[in-house]
Amino acid sequence: MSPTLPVLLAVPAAGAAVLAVATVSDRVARIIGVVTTSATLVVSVVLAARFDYGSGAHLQHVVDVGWLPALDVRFHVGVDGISLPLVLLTTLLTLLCAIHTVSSTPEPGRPRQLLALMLLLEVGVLGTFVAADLVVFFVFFEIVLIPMYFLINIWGGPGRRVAAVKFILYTLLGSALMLVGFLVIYSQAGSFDMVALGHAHGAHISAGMQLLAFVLLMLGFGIKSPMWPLHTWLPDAHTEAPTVGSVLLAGVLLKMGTYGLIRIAVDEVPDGARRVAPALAILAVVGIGYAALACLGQRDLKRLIAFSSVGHMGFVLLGIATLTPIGLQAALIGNVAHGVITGLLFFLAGAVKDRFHTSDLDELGGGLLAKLPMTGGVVLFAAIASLGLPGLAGFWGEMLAMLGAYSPGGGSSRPLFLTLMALAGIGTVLTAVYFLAMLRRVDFGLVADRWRDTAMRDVAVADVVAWTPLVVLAVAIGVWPRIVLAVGESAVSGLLR
Amino acid sequence: MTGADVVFGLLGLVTFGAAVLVVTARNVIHAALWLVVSLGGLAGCYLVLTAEFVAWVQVLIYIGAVVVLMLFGAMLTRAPIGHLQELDSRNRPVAAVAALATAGVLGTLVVTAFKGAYVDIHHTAIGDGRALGGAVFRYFVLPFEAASVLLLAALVGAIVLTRREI
Amino acid sequence: MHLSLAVVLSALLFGVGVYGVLARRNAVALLMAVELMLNAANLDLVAFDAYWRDRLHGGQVFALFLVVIAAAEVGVGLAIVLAVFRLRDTSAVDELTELAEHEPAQVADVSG
Amino acid sequence: MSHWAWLIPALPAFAAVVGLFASRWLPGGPAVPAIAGTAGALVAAVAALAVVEGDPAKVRESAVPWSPIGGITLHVGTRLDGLAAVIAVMVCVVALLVQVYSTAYMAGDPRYSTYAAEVSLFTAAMLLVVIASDLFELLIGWEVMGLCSYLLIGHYWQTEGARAAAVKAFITTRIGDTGFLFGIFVLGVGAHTFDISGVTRHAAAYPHTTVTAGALLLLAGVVGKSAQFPLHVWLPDAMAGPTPISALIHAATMVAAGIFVLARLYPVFQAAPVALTVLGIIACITMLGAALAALADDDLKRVLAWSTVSQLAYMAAGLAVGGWTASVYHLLTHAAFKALLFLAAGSVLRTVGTNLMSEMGGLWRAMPVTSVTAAVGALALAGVPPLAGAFSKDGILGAARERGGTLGTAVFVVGLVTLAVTAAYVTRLFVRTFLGDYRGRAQLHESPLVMTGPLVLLAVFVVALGLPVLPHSYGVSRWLDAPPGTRALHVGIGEVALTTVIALVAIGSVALLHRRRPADDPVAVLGPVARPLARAFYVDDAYDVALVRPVRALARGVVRVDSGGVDAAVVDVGRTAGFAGGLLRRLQRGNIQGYLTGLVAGVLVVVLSVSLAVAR
Amino acid sequence: MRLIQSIDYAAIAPPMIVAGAGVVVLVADLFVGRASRRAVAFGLSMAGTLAALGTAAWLAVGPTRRTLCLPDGCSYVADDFALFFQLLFLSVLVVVLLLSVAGVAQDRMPPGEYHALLLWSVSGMLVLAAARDLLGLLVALEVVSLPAFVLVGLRRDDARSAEAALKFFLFSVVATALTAYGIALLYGVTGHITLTGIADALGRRHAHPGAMSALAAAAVVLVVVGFAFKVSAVPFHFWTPDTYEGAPVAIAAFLSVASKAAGFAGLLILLLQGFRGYADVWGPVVAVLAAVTMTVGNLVALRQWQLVRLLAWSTVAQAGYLLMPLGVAATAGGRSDHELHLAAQATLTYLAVYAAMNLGAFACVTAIGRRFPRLAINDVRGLARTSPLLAVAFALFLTALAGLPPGVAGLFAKVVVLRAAVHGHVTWLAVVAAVNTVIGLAYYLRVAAVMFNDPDSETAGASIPDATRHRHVATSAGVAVAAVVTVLLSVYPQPILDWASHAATLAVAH
Repeated sequence: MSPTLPVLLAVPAAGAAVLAVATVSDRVARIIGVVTTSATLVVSVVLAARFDYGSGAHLQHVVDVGWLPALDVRFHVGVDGISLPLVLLTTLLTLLCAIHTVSSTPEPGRPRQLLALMLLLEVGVLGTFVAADLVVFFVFFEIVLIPMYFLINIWGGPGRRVAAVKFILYTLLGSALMLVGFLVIYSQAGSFDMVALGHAHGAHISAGMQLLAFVLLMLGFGIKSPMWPLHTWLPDAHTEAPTVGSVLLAGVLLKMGTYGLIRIAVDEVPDGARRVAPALAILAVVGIGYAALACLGQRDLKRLIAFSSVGHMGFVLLGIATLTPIGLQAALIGNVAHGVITGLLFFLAGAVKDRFHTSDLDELGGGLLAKLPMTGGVVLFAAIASLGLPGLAGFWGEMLAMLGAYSPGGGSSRPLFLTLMALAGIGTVLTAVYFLAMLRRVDFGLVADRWRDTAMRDVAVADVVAWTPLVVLAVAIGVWPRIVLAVGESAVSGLLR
Repeated sequence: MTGADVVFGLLGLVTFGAAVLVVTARNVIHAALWLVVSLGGLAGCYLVLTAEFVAWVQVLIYIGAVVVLMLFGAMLTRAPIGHLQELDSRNRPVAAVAALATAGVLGTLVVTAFKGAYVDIHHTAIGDGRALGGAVFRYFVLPFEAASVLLLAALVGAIVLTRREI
Repeated sequence: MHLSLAVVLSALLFGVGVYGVLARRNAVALLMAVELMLNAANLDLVAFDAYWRDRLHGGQVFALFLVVIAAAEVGVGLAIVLAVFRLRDTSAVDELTELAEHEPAQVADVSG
Repeated sequence: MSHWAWLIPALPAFAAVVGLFASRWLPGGPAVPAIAGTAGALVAAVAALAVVEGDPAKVRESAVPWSPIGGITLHVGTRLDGLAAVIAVMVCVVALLVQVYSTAYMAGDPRYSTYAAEVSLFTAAMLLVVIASDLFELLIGWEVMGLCSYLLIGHYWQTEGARAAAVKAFITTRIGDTGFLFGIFVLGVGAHTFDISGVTRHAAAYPHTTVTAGALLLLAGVVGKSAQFPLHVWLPDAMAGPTPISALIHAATMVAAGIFVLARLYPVFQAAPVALTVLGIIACITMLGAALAALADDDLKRVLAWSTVSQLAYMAAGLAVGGWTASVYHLLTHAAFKALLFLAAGSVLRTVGTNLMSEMGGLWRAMPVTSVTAAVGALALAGVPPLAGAFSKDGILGAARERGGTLGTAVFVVGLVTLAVTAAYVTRLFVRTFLGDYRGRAQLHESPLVMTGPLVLLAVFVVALGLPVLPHSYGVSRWLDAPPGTRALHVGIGEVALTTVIALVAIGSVALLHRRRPADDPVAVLGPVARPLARAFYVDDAYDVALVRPVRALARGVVRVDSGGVDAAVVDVGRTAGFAGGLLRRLQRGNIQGYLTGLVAGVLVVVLSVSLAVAR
Repeated sequence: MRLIQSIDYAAIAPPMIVAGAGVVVLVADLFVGRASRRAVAFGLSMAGTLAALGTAAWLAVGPTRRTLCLPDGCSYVADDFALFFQLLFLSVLVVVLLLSVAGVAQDRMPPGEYHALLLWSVSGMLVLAAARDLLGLLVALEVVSLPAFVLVGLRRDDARSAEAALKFFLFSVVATALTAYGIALLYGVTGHITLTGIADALGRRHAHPGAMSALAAAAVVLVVVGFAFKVSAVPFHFWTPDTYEGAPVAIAAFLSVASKAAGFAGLLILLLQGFRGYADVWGPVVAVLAAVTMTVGNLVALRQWQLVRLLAWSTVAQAGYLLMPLGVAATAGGRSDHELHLAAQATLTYLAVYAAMNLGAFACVTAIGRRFPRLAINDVRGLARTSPLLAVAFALFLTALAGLPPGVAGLFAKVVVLRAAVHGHVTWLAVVAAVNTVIGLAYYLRVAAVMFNDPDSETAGASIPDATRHRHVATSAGVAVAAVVTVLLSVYPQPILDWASHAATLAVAH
């Protein structure tokens, strides 16, 4: 019984409660926000430091107490090699978002409420990643919705209301179906405990029920991920969300979908997974190509990045669909890499929008490197990282997903997966195409006449503080991927036992 | 076919005919009067079925109280005394269909279920006041007590709604 | 006697009552139709009581209570009808459509 | 003993980081770390050369576990042998000269510090490819080079041409790289390791289809990087970058990487004869086609670019016919004379301010050093002995002739024809640029010493590199050991004679044409044939029609489908719900009789259905 | 044989106390001065309610008491099931009394009569939950309804109130007539008027000819109508929005929570005890009605612009979720004791949570209504600025109704009913419900979002009534009580789950 995880959840929760209740000044609110998120990061680092990497397949720092015996629900939490990187990613990104809020709070201000919602969001995400009971997982999964809704609805762009509603309704549809999937598992296996269910590995669940459960879970997690064609909430949400909202949405919220797919769907209804995997893989690859083409036709920077998320998560989904250790590793590192890189991209898009008051590619005109050399340089770096250049974080997820597809598991058809691998390869080319096209339009070229005489600040201190860790991580993970992959290695093979 | 059948049949005809007139009369007062006839016919039916006490209660409460109340109600609301089209709503065709369907479905169900069932009215336990009083107090005290609250509430409720000042 | 006679009469009365309830627009006339429906139930109860030779006289007792219920309902019902009449000057039920699915503008006008 | 080999790529990489982030605080500016890093790498590379000398076939490996990737563990480390050491030295030399040359060439450029850092990174990436012990490690260098070429080609991003060329270079090579990645998959999964040694050791043990597929897929990457048909289109456009970069790309990095990888993974290709045949065919097409394109282009740098494409095809052809040593040797000699030619061209361009030969001519008077060194490079390219290019090319042709068969004969014949064309376009280039009368309006002057110095040095190299093949010389084999089943470097006297005659005849004919009409372009004699040559056989136009436009149209279509189809479907579902709510509201008109009708109807329906169901 | 049934007065104490309190309130009303009438009526009612609550709690810890017994069963059983409901009704009454304070004063309703009628209606509910024979159920149902008609019409100078009362009344009497006719037919089929007798007879279904079974099935449906009307299940829901809109808000709250719960008490008793033998008949009907009810309620609620009507349609939708667990009887596997027990437990749990959150929502509407009598959704724009606590509480209740955190109680409730449905193999129904939660969220969230958004520029100039002037202690207390209970249920719903599980033993008692 280790108190680390309860503390991990309690710190941001307490911060959120304090910010929600106490009417403090904006300055104090920002300090509380940064302090709380820093403390949470520290707790998560302690968690990582005291993690036994030798047995990453087992839940550690477990807390398992009875909660609702009438529902067979226990407050059971723990971390293993799959969840630990995501926990760290979450605490880091939230801290960076809090720091970003210090330098610029989106309209209409009210940083106290903004930070309270962010902290609540963090509680939900962290809880989702550490939950070891389906109902606890579900509760945390749902906690995220309302804060994100209000983040978009209050602090978003002109179309925020519609986008926020679309976001929450669509994702709620997913989680509601997911809940039904959980209950199907429960009704068959008689337990909500993820450890026990993972241990049983689908025993006691008939093939038909596994199929039903997996399809329901796939829809639920697929909407969150987002999986083509269930992605349409995402571009709107990202386009309208404030910078911190976009960062958290892309950086951690989407991961909840793919994490759940690995942790719950693949582990607990493996037979269903085997039967649906080809379909999942096809959807994933269609998503990759579709997103790339959609990006190529975008006019808006944030929308473009949002669509690129669809493509990247397509690789993660493809990795999962291969049902191989390599594929699941691809999903894990793909999750982390996407969180880091797309988080960075959204910070940058936010910075651009902050300076130019538009994210329309035509209106921006180009010449960012000339106008704001530092920002432009980081944009260049982030775009290159995002297109999967070997040596940077994004590469490993894409590469391993395709490597997984090269020899798929679960008895899937190899010719099909080889075809999908090839298509995914074409997808990587198209990904490069649209990112380079974006750079060509935004970063390079001459500064548009309308901006030539506008004075602009290149980077603020808070920007440097927020961006640097992400840049460093993108390089570090790219060069030394074992900091993510070694953590999950034993855990993923456990999942596919 | 026994005498009871004949008597019941005739009473039934009267009851049914009067009931039809209750819902078709152009005049509320007439409708109320036809209601008296119909309910009276029913009281006769009860007598044939040896339910004496129910029959008398029917006469006393329904014909003596309820219908009188309705007549008052009709007059207080200055309902059209003369023949007026407005007594029926435009819903009449629908109502006719619904009524026919209801009667048809229910009738078919009961007829097929009780085909050939026979009531031996000479060997029934006669439902006189003593028998029913005994039954109520021996077996149905709870509804009785609840009914007292019901009537009290009805009384208070009717008063509070119609009283002008508070 | 044949039970069918009683139950058929009951079904017919119930049908007539349904017709009245759906076709009459005067609230008092509508109440009368309801009474017909309740009486149809009573007739069944009494007939079945005789049919089953119920020693408890469940059917007849039930019928008595239904009469009481009907009386109470009529009392309150007429009071409500009078209240409606006092405030609206009508007892036609199909004219009472202020409470319905209206669009905001319409009701905004009504409430000023 | 070779644990320090990682320093070879690490020093320039470190220099790149320092140059990018810290150069403004360094005394001496960005050039210092750039030159120092490259020089350091050169020292290390020379040391490596010393280590491998005498026993070039021995592989000196040093690797550490890198990362587990779901069942397989990757290792990262260095792999040093003769090939790696020789190429590393070549890369370092060219890179160092380019860095030095650039200090003058790029003087005054506002983004010189980024430029220098990018060149350092470029060098580091190439060196990583050279000494990588793992295929993914190699891939990192391979792709980072792509990135650097993208950045450097696009250095003048104010101009539309540079932006377009940069993107084109990256995308074209990336297409090939995707195949390369899949090739790595095939070989790595087949061998259960991604170590280069493991894969090459396992080469003979692969099932035939596996190794063929793997080799062909690798070939895709090579074709992209080394600008072979059909992925050659990026290289001529890449001339939009600064000229030293062209020298770097064409001589030492990027395009050389493709040939290097072929040589490095040669056992795999030996196990897949089909792949070698394909390589040979591609090489023949590229060799001649590029040379013909070079013949008609008016742009000085583009001519040189086409010549690179053509010369790389020679190397590829050499590898296809088993002339491993000759090809690697040609890679070295080509690096020397092509770097020389490009730097000379840079010197010219900086002076005349244009790329077009029609606006040059007669420069030899004003720029004697440039002219003479350029002449050395040109003769080497044309294949005139005893200059470097002649012997290495003859080695390849000799290997082809020796191999015989259809492929060998084809390579030999096409090689000879190309040789003639090459000599012709080189002569045309030289006479149009340096001889005759000046056709432009710029103020002519010789370039400064930092620029001419490297030219002279390279000219010396060009001469010196021809020496090892001469009888009783020091010998290539001390550093390059031909793998089993390949032909050692051997230059037959017959080939030398034949090629020399052909080259001289071609040179003479063009010179004659020039002498007859000094003001005209010699290519004019070809008449209408010149036009398709100048347009490089319309390959770019074909790609535009077959790929670029369809993808753009598809992208527009997807955007339309996404908002009008996929998203609209979702929105419509929402609207439908609202609409259904509106319809259902209509049942709630306020009329109690309507409500009661609903009640009775509902009850009737339920009663009817249950009684029917039960009665049944 | 004794002439009168023996009575265990302790067992029937709660309804007696409440009914008696009603009489006392009415009598006291005659003797106190005009100024203190409201306070006296409220105080006496609250005292009676709390006394009854105490008694019920005392009964709950003691053994099960049965009284008014017949040879084949007792008319009144104060078992866990009955006491679950009785405590629920009485707790609801406490909040409704608090909410009534403002309305009675504002609408100048006669306090004595108002409170007396309210207490009597609740006394009917208390009896209903414990009654175990048909006649008792029917009369108790009337005792519930009849005072409610009057209460709805008690805003005596508002025509809308009278119209609401008339609609409610007419709909109710027709439903009662259908139920009565159904009881008569059931009596004809079985020859019994007691629930146990009917249950036994229906259980021997194989002995009946097909025609008789068909009639019995029809009768079962007809009997259920009277209770389905109470719970506002489609198509017996038409009265609901109009009545709620016209009624005093506190009474609308009362109808939507207590009255609906009473309907469910009756439904559970009838379906699980009386008509268990026909579970294959009513099971599919309930399942389909549940699906239709939640869908219709949610869809129409999407198009509402007024808070009370919105909540009215939302209660229709919620009735669907409440009915859903009983739909498990549609499948053979779902008709086992275990599944039906789970289903009953789910419905009871949901009812308890629903009571807290829906009452809370109505309490907030009451508070809002003091400032914005029209209660249009757009009126509450920017409420979070002027009354942050009220806005937060309302948002809590709305999210709970939607089944989302921070209203975790609602989420648990949804989990419980869905669990029962999935466990009972009506997964399709669970999927329908899952989709419905999305529709539901759309309109709950619209209200919540409006509160937290800044006023639009065009309305910003309009004067927002002063928040403090309209604050009302009793209403605030009502909001607070509901909020505390909702939060408690969010954090630790285990007691309710346990208790519902005990109460649901009714489902397995034959």
